[in-house]
Amino acid sequence: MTEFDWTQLLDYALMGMLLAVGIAIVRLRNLFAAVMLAGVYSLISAAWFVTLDAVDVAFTEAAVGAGISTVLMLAAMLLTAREAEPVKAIRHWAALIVVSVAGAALFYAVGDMPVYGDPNSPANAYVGMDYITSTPNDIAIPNVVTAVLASYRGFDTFGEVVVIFAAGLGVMLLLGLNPGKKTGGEE
Amino acid sequence: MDILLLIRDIASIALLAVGVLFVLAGAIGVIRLPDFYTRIHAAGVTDTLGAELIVFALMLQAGFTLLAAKLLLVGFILFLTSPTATHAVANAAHRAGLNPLLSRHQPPHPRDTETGEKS
Amino acid sequence: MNPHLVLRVVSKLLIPLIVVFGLYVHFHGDYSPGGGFQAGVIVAAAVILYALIFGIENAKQAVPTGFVRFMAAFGVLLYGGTGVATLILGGNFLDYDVLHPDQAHHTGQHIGILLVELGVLFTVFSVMMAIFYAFAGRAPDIPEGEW
Amino acid sequence: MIELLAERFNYIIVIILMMTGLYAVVATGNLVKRLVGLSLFQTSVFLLYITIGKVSGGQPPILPEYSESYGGSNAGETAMAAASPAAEAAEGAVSQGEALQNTAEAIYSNPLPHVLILTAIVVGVATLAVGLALVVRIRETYGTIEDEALNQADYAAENARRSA
Repeated sequence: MTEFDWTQLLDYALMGMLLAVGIAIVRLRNLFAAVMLAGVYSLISAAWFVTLDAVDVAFTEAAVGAGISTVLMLAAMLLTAREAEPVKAIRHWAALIVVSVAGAALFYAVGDMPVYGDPNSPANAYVGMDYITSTPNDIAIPNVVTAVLASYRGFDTFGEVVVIFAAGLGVMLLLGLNPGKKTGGEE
Repeated sequence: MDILLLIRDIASIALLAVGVLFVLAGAIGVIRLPDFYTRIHAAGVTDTLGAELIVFALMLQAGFTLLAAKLLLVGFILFLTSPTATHAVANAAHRAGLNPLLSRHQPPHPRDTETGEKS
Repeated sequence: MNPHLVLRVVSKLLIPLIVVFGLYVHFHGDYSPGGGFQAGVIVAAAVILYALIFGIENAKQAVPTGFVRFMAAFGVLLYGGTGVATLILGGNFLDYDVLHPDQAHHTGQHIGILLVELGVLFTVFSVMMAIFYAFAGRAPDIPEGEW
Repeated sequence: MIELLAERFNYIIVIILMMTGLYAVVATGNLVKRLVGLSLFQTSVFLLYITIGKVSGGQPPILPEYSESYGGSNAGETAMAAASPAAEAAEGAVSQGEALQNTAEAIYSNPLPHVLILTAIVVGVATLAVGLALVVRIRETYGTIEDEALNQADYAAENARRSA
């Protein structure tokens, strides 16, 4: 451990907020409040992404998680129900057991994970850093994330775009696109 | 030149401090105030004045650069959106039929003071 | 007086700004955070804001459902077409360097990334709009006094 | 032990957040609330990836060609230079590449998780929309979105079919 990094205090504060909001979401029965808090959760995690240097991700998370998905969940909630039934005691305990077993298993593995911010961890040492050193010569654009997204891993992104398209098709098939008054009548 | 820089720093620190103070006041208000309308009154301060002052302080630090122009845009958008959001929320609550809490700090009604003591 | 007067005035001012910002995010994605995904979502958010404030029917006249349906497929096609174009020009699939003879400055990469991100922008924008229309078209009309 | 955990605080918090989402998925019978829990879980997984990619003292992975000058003039010039199909471009390109590499001494966070998560977020909202669409259709067919009520409706329909 070198000297204490004061910016970690920001991390701790954001993590505390995330925990509080997450537990509040689980405990709330009012779906409207739960959905709005899910948007808040996304926004806080976007703030944490900024401190973790992932500006592109933070941008996307703020636009998608706090914007679009909240609107979608609100629309779905309007169409379904406003209030969730209370959790039965047996289900509560069963879920708690499942969660503690899974959590304990994951917790057991924490010791083998690389230290937070370790530049020599397997994830950081090889291909990721290669992208940074080779982007100026291969692609010649400053934003490495865009370079990797669109050029180095363009094939992956193509797949993602097709997945998004397929998801949109699925929603259109399930709910219909509901063209306006001009073209379509009532069903 | 150094004097100018010093003045700039002091001004931006003062703006930051006042902005943070307003944010803190808003946060305390949201927790402490009794009902929805007073709470949103406090929350509006956080969004509008506190954030705006902090943006101005950062603009002073940035000097005449593109960054300052971007911050100006952020300030402009905040200036437009946060009062609108506060208004929309309060308006929605009012139209949904939520009445302001008037009982706790209400002055005694004149009729009561006429008829007798209500201690 | 219209109860949403303030909202309408401010959103009329804001929606063009949001769309311009979305386009800035897209075309400046090489130099600063941003790209097709974010830009598509931001532009879609602008249209959704318009729909929430001025009504779904008005939004459907501005961005018709047929346009949305076409653009969702067109974005994927543009992405795939860029890859096929590089194949035809003699490179590998999605190897943008062949798109422009100026190999030294990697101008081809710039063009290719812009085209591909444009495809992403179209698809993400249209799919978000399609999803929103699908949900909002089903919602019971909220009476004016309810929200 | 304490130090080991303190250096890996991000994993601990991410695990707790994940388990919060998992609890919501397992315990609640309301389908919309389950999807909310699922998106909670999803965001926690994103946090896990991004915290792994963080390098201490690092910067966002945007090379200094742009961030050197906030005035943007530098970036504009480079873009123009890159766009001009000049004949002597080869030499310029080499020097430009060297300049970029020389200034790229700073530490950057790992861009690879950012790319993966960036696309995953947008795909996540698209698939969430599919889930919500299914829930809406279930509600239209059964009139409820609580899973036990759904099971009972299914059993009742099955029994009615058998007895008929």
